[in-house]
Order: sequence, then structure tokens, then C-alpha cells
Amino acid sequence: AEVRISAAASMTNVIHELSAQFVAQHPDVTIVPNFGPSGGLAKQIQQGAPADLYISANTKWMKLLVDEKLIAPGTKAIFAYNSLVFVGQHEKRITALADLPELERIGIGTPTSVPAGQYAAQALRASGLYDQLLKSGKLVMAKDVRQALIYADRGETDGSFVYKTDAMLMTSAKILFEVPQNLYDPVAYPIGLTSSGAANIEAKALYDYIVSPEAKTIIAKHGFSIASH
Amino acid sequence: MLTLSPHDLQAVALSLKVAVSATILATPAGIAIAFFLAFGKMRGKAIVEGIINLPLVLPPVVVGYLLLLSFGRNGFIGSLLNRFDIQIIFTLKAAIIASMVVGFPLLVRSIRIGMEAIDPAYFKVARTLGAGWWDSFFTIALPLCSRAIYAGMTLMFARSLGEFGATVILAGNIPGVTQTIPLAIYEYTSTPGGDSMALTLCLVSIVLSFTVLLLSEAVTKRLRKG
Amino acid sequence: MLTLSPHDLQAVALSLKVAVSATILATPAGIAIAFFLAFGKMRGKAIVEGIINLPLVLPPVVVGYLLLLSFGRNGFIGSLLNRFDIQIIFTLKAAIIASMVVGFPLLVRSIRIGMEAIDPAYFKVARTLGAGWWDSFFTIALPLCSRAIYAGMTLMFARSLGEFGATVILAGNIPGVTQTIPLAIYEYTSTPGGDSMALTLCLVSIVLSFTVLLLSEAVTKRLRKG
Amino acid sequence: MELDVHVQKKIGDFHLDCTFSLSASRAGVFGPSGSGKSTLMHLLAGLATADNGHIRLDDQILFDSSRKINKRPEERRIGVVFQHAHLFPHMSVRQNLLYGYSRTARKERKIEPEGLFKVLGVDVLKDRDVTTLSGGERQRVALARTLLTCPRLILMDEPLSGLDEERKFQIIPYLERVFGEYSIPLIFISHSLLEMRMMTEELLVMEQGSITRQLETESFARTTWDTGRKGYINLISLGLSQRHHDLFSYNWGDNCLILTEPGEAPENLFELDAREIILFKRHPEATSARNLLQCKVLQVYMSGNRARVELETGGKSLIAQIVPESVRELGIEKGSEVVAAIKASAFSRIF
Amino acid sequence: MELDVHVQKKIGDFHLDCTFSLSASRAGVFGPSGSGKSTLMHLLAGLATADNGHIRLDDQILFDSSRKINKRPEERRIGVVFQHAHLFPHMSVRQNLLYGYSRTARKERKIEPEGLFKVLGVDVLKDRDVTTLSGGERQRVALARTLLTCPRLILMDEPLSGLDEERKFQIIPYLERVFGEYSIPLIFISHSLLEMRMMTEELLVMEQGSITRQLETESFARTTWDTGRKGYINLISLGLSQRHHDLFSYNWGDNCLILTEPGEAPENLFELDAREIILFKRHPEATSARNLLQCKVLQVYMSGNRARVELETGGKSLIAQIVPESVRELGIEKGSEVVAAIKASAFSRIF
Ligand SMILES: Nc1ncnc2c1ncn2[C@@H]1O[C@H](COP(=O)(O)OP(=O)(O)OP(=O)(O)O)[C@@H](O)[C@H]1O
Ligand SMILES: Nc1ncnc2c1ncn2[C@@H]1O[C@H](COP(=O)(O)OP(=O)(O)OP(=O)(O)O)[C@@H](O)[C@H]1O
Ligand code: MOO
Ligand SMILES: [Mg+2]
Ligand SMILES: [Mg+2]
Repeated sequence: AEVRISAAASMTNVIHELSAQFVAQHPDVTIVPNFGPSGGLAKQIQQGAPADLYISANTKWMKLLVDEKLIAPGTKAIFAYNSLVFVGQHEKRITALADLPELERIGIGTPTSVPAGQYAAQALRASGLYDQLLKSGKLVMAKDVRQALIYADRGETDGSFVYKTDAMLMTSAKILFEVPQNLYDPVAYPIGLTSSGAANIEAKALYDYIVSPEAKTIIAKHGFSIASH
Repeated sequence: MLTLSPHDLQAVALSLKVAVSATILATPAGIAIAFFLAFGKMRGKAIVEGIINLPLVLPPVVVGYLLLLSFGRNGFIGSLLNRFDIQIIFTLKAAIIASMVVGFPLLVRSIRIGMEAIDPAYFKVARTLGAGWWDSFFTIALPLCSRAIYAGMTLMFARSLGEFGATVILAGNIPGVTQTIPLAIYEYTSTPGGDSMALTLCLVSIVLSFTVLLLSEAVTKRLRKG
Repeated sequence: MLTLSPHDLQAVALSLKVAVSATILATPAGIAIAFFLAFGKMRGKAIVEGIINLPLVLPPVVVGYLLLLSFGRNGFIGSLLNRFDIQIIFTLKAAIIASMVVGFPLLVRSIRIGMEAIDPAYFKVARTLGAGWWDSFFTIALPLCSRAIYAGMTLMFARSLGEFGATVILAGNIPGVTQTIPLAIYEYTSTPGGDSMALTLCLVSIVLSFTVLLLSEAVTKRLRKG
Repeated sequence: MELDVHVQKKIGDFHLDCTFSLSASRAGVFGPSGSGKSTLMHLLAGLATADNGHIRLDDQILFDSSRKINKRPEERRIGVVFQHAHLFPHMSVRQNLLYGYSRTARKERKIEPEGLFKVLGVDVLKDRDVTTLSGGERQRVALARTLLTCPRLILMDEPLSGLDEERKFQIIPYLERVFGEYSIPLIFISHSLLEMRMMTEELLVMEQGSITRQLETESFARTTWDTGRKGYINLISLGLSQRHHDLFSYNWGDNCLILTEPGEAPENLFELDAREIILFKRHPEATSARNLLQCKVLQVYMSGNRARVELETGGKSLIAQIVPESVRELGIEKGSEVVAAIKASAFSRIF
Repeated sequence: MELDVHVQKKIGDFHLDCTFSLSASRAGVFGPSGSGKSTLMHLLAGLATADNGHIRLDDQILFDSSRKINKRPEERRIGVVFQHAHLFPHMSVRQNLLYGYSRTARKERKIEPEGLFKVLGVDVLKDRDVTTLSGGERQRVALARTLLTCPRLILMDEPLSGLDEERKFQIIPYLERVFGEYSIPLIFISHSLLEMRMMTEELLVMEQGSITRQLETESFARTTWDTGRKGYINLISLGLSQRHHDLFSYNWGDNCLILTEPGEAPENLFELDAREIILFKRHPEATSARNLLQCKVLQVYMSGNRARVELETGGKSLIAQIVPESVRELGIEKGSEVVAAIKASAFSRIF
């Protein structure tokens, strides 16, 4: 039987590994992943694209599907958390948010559309830096976290706000500091069984596996945290 | 660095399938519409042309959303096809449709420019020699703008090889089913250390388009000779 | 639904700036390269054509990434320009460059098809009437393929209006500085409930490209009349 | 052939307004440059549509604006040879030649391709690329291409203007034969009165978009005799010749004509300019003129300073052009007898 | 003009290999269709490059394969009028006409545009769209366009073949005047011997890619007199005429000629076919021939069944064509006296 997962692109590696583990236990199950932007996946599901599981990097898109009754009631669950870090070239002596005004250009996901940017903006506001940085034109908006990371990695920005998990993709940049978790809401990754997926026993089994304690070690291995701070 | 995993090979095969199908399927319609735009005397020309150009003007992702709305469960075309149990979204058909739509304006423009350059006298001569409209269309008009048609097809093929935005929305990014080269590249860039693999796939794309380019040049030259 | 926020208006103005600049800046080079490809007798033609087609074949995001590699702080061109204190990335220049590169293959193809259709006899006549090579190029070759040039420019303009992938990488998505219509649309579509605003911007894009289309038709017609 | 035409068309500043009926199977359209000849041809072939009027060929209505009938060009089966050859550039000469032929119903194919190719001298060109043909070669290919479709009517727009004289007069008799044998009616446009007289029986004279006169080609030639550069041309058809010393003699009515040229074909056409006939009251002696014909004057027309004398000799008619002064001096009038002196070399062969 | 040419070129199966020197300021190239006339013209104008050889015009080397010299077309200042008009479709007629003129250095502009336009009848076309011109109209515009550049040499490839006779002979004297007055040398390609004789002094005869003969146009006309359809044409230039009853008399050497046509210009050119001259041993009586000239035989050539008699009369020469039989009968030989009878209407005006 087949299980179709629509998952946010940032979960690619985790889902691949979890799937492999699951298939090892259920050899008759084929898992068909579909990685894309969270919003795009939500819209595909709205339009009747076949999907059993939806994994979003953003609680808002999940909420939308839940409100439209496209997610089986009670199946929405947070199964992973992430945290924000600030990455950049090592020679810069930046160790805390307060040092940021010294920098010329700071990469950040567009707060209105990129969740990571939203959290970063929240943290900056909490430390009273956001408006100052924005007005002085130091914030470089990226379309997604991945792009903010590239900017930092290539030295186009002096540093960027990214998720801790994304920081693993860096080649030359380093994590300069972790953003204090009390400054922003928890970064939660929700999973849900779609209303059509609820009828698929294997899908239900995979869902159960992903939210199970067993899976948590794998999730943690990829840099996610398994519980809210 | 230049080795392709079986997974990559699948993506290459799918990309080829999509690009070839999209090009072949779109060409007849492209020729017809180019002809209408080049020689038609109706009022609606500018509107038709504007609509055809839409996929060029709009970001591919938006085109993808619009296609999703049409081919979705409740969409105009989707609900129609559903009755015949035809599923478009998340299948290779969707990838082909996305490529066709995005490449269509390029195809039509190319062919149209070629058609407008034909001396209508040839057409007249053919008619008086007993060739009907369709006959002279196929034996005179088409061969006389074959260079432009090949140019348009090459453009369309190349565009299909690079099409990402609309495909990822309409067809999804499903390995072995709809994951074409650009989608595979996208996936690699979300993976630590995936850059070199992404680069390899880029090179494959480039080689493919070069091959098609040289092929179309060769065909055109042969045609010119007679 | 059809109201534009000041933020949207900014995006529209930027898009227009980018599309117009990219089209005007790319056209002379497009004409030169199309001429070389149409009439040149050198060996390297296929290679030049292949390179020009690259931005078509590669997913725009990849093109953007490659441009970033070249124009970035440590890139080949970027470090050179840095010495003259010229900053490309994260500025409007970057958006223009991205649009130029992505639209260039379309421009060149169009013009080339038009040039190949010119009867070389006109060129000969002009030469014997005392027009030098450049003179006859400007007074005979160019006007005779002006339809194709306008077609190419229209394609380029339209493509620039819709260009997202390469622009977002090279120019960033900075409201009021580099946020063109497609970037603004993307932002809206990535926000639940942003669809209607996205649609409004799409309509603006469509209206803009229609205007340019009708304008280019009108110019072409006037040219045809003499 | 019965062709009935009434068409009006406005193109830019130019107004075409033609009304005529043709029954001659070989007609010509004669008129100055820009008078609308090519435009009329386009209307007949269905390549342009008149604003108003009708066109009827035999029993078929090809065009009728009031009845909204407008047959398509390929339904009209009217062949056209254009001023420019317009060979299809993407086909070989052979493919060009057979383009129309292969689209012609088998039962309509009355002309054998290979024979036609030989006469038009295009058989050696068959494997060439059309872009490599010279001007004359192109026109001959175009001519053959249209002839092979055996149309119900052929329109020819200055088809011979690119050919050298020799080739031209080599082709004309063949065209005549083709048109005669398969009775393909012909409308011929040319600026050459001689070509017209050889190719056509009836003439439409076109001026500024209208048919101003319609008359027999011969009458036209006669009425224009005093305005053209040449005199009236007597066209004299002769049979086989016999040797006469180093000249050749022919029977012509009851007379015997001596010419410098042999007649080896069963039919030979010669032209004789009316001005080359000298009239004598009495038989002259010791002259270089080989033909001295006793003639009766049928008619004398005066026009300005020229006089046209219609003669009858041995059952044939002959037109001489002299000056009024001579008419008076020789006392020439209807019924009088004169001797016409014609040199053997005055006859020149058309074919 | 001194033109020295030695060129070889292979195009497909066709080999061009021409060597000649021209000093006549008006030369013609005569040859059958496909013999390479247009190809030669392209090489001279620099529009095609010979494989081998050289081209020198006056002191300037235009092309030399061994020295790797190959002047560009616009540097050669050689005007070309093509078989097809090739008017620029994106320009008005006026812009076409002035295209070359505006690119000609002011001091080289020797022809006044408006005057030329009138003569060629293109002044009324100036505001038209070129696509609406008829065949003849197009060719006239192309002719004017090239003439206005006042080139060092003009090449004309069948420029008159699309014109009607009337227009053709209306243009020729003007062309002659333009070419004469501004001494623009001319190389003229045509299939018409008459046009050749009027436009050129010297002739290159081309056959299968080579120049097989080079000779004076008149000599060529004389040597081909017995093969053509027409006899040899005497070209007779006459001054102003005087009325003579209803005819016109002209002085011609010591004789007086009577013609049907008036001569109102200071110079008038008439043609007289050699076959229209009848010779008598003695003065004939009562004839319609108005001109009876006492002549002395200078030379008699026989060729087959024709005889050409070169005559001298009143200081002018005249060529008559008769048959050998008459030569014997009349006892014509070098030095004998004869009377030539020519009808007033036998002279026909060229311009
Ligand atoms: N589209 C047009 N607009 C304006 N005038 C036109 C158009 N087409 C043709 N004409 C004019 O109509 C007239 C008739 O043209 P047509 O080609 O029929 O002449 P023609 O008798 O064939 O001349 P030719 O002997 O030179 O070939 C010409 O004066 C021409 O300029
Ligand atoms: N590209 C080519 N390839 C092969 N043969 C060619 C090519 N171009 C010209 N020819 C041949 O060269 C010969 C000379 O052609 P050209 O046009 O010079 O003849 P022409 O004397 O001008 O004839 P016309 O009187 O018919 O205009 C012709 O037989 C022609 O077919
Ligand atoms: O693709 Mo996401 O929704 O920015 O992780
Ligand atoms: Mg005409
Ligand atoms: Mg020629």
C-alpha cells in the first residue's frame, strides 16, 4: 500500500530517514513523499491533491486546513521544534543580539511570509532592535530560510537568522550565537492526517510512528528539538 | 562528482519525457495559434495574444496556482476530468501541462515571427496550382517557416527542462513520478552537501539542451538544402 | 479587492523600472548577437547559442545562484566592481541584471528568426547605392526585422515582469528597493489569506503586459505603413 | 470559353472598373504600365476579391457579390503565370514542376510532363536548387509548372519578358500548340503587340482601370498601324517550301512567293511589314524584289500622311502602307490594278 | 573608362571564366539565358567574390586575388540596376529614390532629381507605398534610384524588360543623354539587339560562362544580320525636318530623304531595315517609293541565300539586303551604280 506525505522542504532529510525506518518495519508499504513550500502543499491539499499526511513548517497553514476540515479531527500534533540561531563569518566578533547594530547587512526571512523571519523579527522587537535595523536598511529580506543561509554562507550578509537545523547546511559560516528562546514563540512543526488519509491504515501507522517517542531520536539527530523550551 | 545516482537518472528520464511530450503536444496548437495571430483578420487578436502571454508575465508559481485551481477537484477542468476518472494533479501529466503552459508563449512568438516573414505570393501560386487551403498550408506555409518552428520547439524544450515553479505546484515533487531535474536540484539544495549533486544535474540539463540545439540546427540545415 | 496598498504601488513602480531598463539595456546586445548567429560564418556559433540559452534551460533559482556567485562580494565580477565601490547585489541593478539574463535567450531567438527571413538582395542593393556595412545594417537590416525586434522586446518585457527565481536570489526581497511585483505576489501567496491581494497584483502585471503588447502592435503597424 | 466579367475594386487611389465578355479562346489584355492588368488577373484567379460585381466562366459563377458567391482559387482551376516566377524556395526544381501536376485529377492530365520539359528546356534543370536558377530559367520552370495542371483558363502576366528572343519564339509555337490541342483558353498580358498577335485573337485594351476597347487583335493591330513604330504586320502562313535556286518558293493562294527562308514544317508563320511592299503602276524591270504580284485594290484608307491600301491577290489579302502622295501619283483607288513588289528577304519567320 | 577583368568562379556546376578589357564607355553583355551575365555583374559590383583573378577599373584595383585586394561594394561606386527592382519595402517611394542620392558626396551629385523623376514618370509615385506599385513602376523607381548616385560605372541587368515599348523608347534617349552628358560608363545586359545597338558601342558575347567574342555592337549586328528574324537595321540620325506636301523632308548627306514622320527635335533617330531597300538597275517610274537614291556599291557580301550590299550615297553609307539571284540579275558588284528605292514609311522613329 501507499502512503503519501506532503512535507515542508525543510523537513526533507528527517522525513527521508523516518520513512526508511518505517519501511524497514513495514516492507509492504511504499512511502511517496512530496516536498515543497508549506503554503503550496496546503493549497494542493485544498484542491484535492492526494495526500495522507501533511507536515507543515508553519502552524498557520495547518490551522487553515484544520479550519477547512481537511485534517482529520484530533490528528493535528506538534512533533518537532526548532530554534533560531544567528550565523555568519567567524571573524566578526558577534556574540549577542545587542552586537547586531555594528553589522552592515543582516539576512532574515521576510517576516510576513517566512516563519523563521517572523520569529527573528519577534526576537529583535523584544530586544528593541527591529525598527532601528529596518530603518537603517540593514535587514536583507530573503524568500526563505535557505536563501538567508546562502547569503551568510557566501559572506553576502554579515550574518543571518536561520533555524538551527538549517545551520547544518553551512560550509563556511559558523553559528555565532543562539537567539535566546524566551524572546520568541516556540517554533513548532505540526503534522496531521488528512481527512482522506484517515482512512488509510498505513498512513495512520506512519503518523503514529512519527509522533512516537521512537522517532524522537532521529528527529533530534537532525537538529530539531523534541519538546518546547 | 559527475556520477548520477539512480534517483538522479530517474529525474533525468522524467525531465526528458516531460520536455519531449510538452514540446510535441504543444507544437500543433502553437502553429495554429501563430497562424491565426499572423494572418487572422479578426478583432480578438490582441486579446488572444495577451492571454497566451500570461504564463510569461506571471511568476511561474502563480501560474502553478492558477493551473491548480483549474485542474483541482473543484476546478473547471478538474471536475470535468474527474468524471472520466482522470487524475491530473501529482502525475506526470501535470508536469507536462505545466511545461506546456509556461513554454507556450515562447513557441507561439517564434512561429509567428517566421510566418509573418513568408511572402504571401507563394501561397497564391500554390492555390492557383490546385492546392486547397490546408494543402498549401502544409506544403508551403509550414515548410517555409520550418526554421522558426524548430526555433520555437527548441525554446520550448529548453524552457521545459528548466521549469520549476509551476511544476512544483501542479505536479508536486514526487521522486520517480514528477520529480524532474529542477525539482531534484531543489531537493539537493535543502540537503547538507547536496550542492555538488545539484551541480551535476545542472550539467546534465545543459548537455541535454545543447544536444537538442545541435540537432535542430542540423535538421534546419538539411531542410534548407532541400 | 482591486485596491493597491502603497507597498503594492512601490512594487509596481519597481517592476516597471526593472522591465523597462532590462529590455532597453539588453536590446542592443541582443541585436548584435542575433546578427552574429544569423549571418556569422564562424565555428563557435553553436557554443555561443548554447551559452545564451543556459538561463532558459536552468531553473531560474539556479541562474540566480550562479549570478550570485559571479556578482557576490567574492565573485569574479563582484570583487572587481567592489573596487570601484559599485554594489550590485541587493540593489535594483541586481534585479535588472537578473531579468536581462533570464530574458536574453528569448530576445535573441526572436530577433534572429526575423533576421534570417530578410532577403539578402536588399542588403546588396543598399551596398551598391553607397551605404557602408553599418549604414545598410541600420537603414536596411534593422528596419526590415523591426517586427521581430519588437516581438523580442515584448517577450523580454513580459518575462521581466514575471521574473522571480533569479531576482529573489540576486537582488533579495527588500520592500521599496528590490521587491518587484512577482516578489510581492510570492509574499502574499506564502501568507494564508493573501490570495486576493496576490490576485490584484497579478491583474496589474497582466494589464501592464497588455499595454506593452498593444503598444508594440501599434508601433509595428505604423512602421509597416512607412 | 465564355467569360463574363463585371468587377469593381478600389485599391488605395486606384479604381478598377471592368466590364467585358470574352468568347475568344485566346484573349489578350493590353495597356500601359499601372493600368490595372495584374489587378484584373488577381480578381479572375480568385486571389483578390472584388468589391462589387460578378465573374462567370462558362456555366460556372466564380464570383457574385450580390449572391455572396466567391469560389476559392483552387476550385476555379484557373492557372496563373506571374510576372515573377515565385518558385517555391524549399523545393527542388522537380518538386516545383510537379507541384500542380500531382494535384491535378488523373483524367485532367492532358500534357505529358517530359515532353513539355524538353520544349521549355527545363529538363536539364530538374535536379537543381531553385535558388541557383537564372532569371529566364526560373520563368520557364514557372511556365511549365502551371501548364502541367491543364487549367480551364490560363492567365499569363508578361510571362515571356525574362526570356531571350530566340527562346521566346521557340516557346510560342509550342504554347500555341498546347493551348490549341487541349483547347486551354488563355488570357495573355504583354506589352508586345507582336506577342499579342501571335498568342491571341481578341484584345481587351485597358486604360486607367477600365476596359476601353474590346476588339479582334488583328483589328487592333490595323487601327494602331499609323501610330506605332512599326507598320502594320501582315502575318502570312505558308506551307512546305520548294527549292528555287538558292531561295525557296511557296504556294500562297494562286500566287507563288519567293522567300529567303525554307519552310520545313507543315505550317510556317512569317511576318511582312506593310511598309515593305512597294506598289507600281506597271510591271517594273530589273529589280532586286523577287516577288511581283498583280493585285487589285480593295480599299484605300487615308490617315494623316499615311495611306493603307488593302489588296487582293490570288485569293489572299495583303495590306500595304504607302504615302498619300503616291496614292495620287499612281492613281490608286478602289478597283484599280497595281503591281506589288516584295523582296524575298522582307518576309521574316516567326516560327 | 578602362575596365580590365579576369575572373574565375565556380558556383555549383557552373563555371565562370571571363577575361576581357573594355574601354568603350558603353558596353553590352549579350548571351543566352543562364550564360552567366548576372553572375559576372555581381562580381564586378563586389556583391560576390571571384575565386581567382583581378578586376581593375581605371587606375583602381577593385579586386585582386593574388594581392588579397577586394574593395567593398560601397567603395567601388558601381551602380547596379537589377533584373528585379528590389525596392526597400519599409520605405516610401521617395525614400527609396533618395537613398543613394543622400549617400552621394555633394560634389558627385550631377543629376538633378526632379528632372530625372519627370522623365522616368516616377514623380507622381513619390508618395506611394512601394508595395502598391505595378511591375513597370517598380523598375522605373529602381532605375532612378541608381542613376541618382552618379556612379563611376553603371551595370544594368535587363532593366527595361518590365517596361512597355512606348515607355522603353521614351526612356532610352534620356538614359543616353544622362550617360553621355555626365559620362557615366555603362555595362548593359539585355536580350534585345535593338536595345543593345541603341545603348552600347561595344559588346561582350557570353556563352556558358565565358566571353567568346568582343566586338563593336554594330559589327555584331552586321554579323548576325542573316541569322536573326530581322534584317540588319540601318540607324539613321537626321536633323530638323521641313514640310514636303503632307510628308517631311530631311537633309541626309547630299541627299534629301522623304519620311512620313516629322523631326521636331534637333536630333532624331530612325531605323531602316536593310530589307526594305529595293535596288534597281535603272530609275523606275511610277512607284510608291518616295526615295530614289543614286548609289555606288562599296562592297557585296554573300552569305547563304542572302546578300548584303554596302552602298555609298551622298557621303553616307547604307546597307541593303537582297538575294544573290538579284545580285546576278542586276549585275551588282563593287563599283557598280544602282538606284535604291525606299518608301517614306520605311523609316521608323526610335526617338
Ligand atoms: N495596394 C495598393 N494600393 C494602392 N495602389 C495600388 C495597390 N496595388 C496596386 N495599386 C495600383 O494599381 C494600379 C494597377 O496596378 P497593376 O499591378 O494592376 O498594373 P499593371 O497594369 O499590371 O502594370 P504593369 O504593366 O507595370 O505590370 C497601379 O497604379 C498600382 O500602383
Ligand atoms: N548558387 C548556384 N549554384 C549553382 N548554379 C548556379 C548558382 N547561381 C547561378 N547558377 C547558375 O549559373 C548560371 C549563370 O546564371 P546567371 O544568373 O548569371 O545567368 P544569366 O546569364 O544572368 O541568365 P538570364 O538571362 O536568364 O538572367 C546559370 O546556369 C545558373 O543556373
Ligand atoms: O519551505 Mo518552508 O515552508 O519556508 O520551510
Ligand atoms: Mg502587372
Ligand atoms: Mg540574369
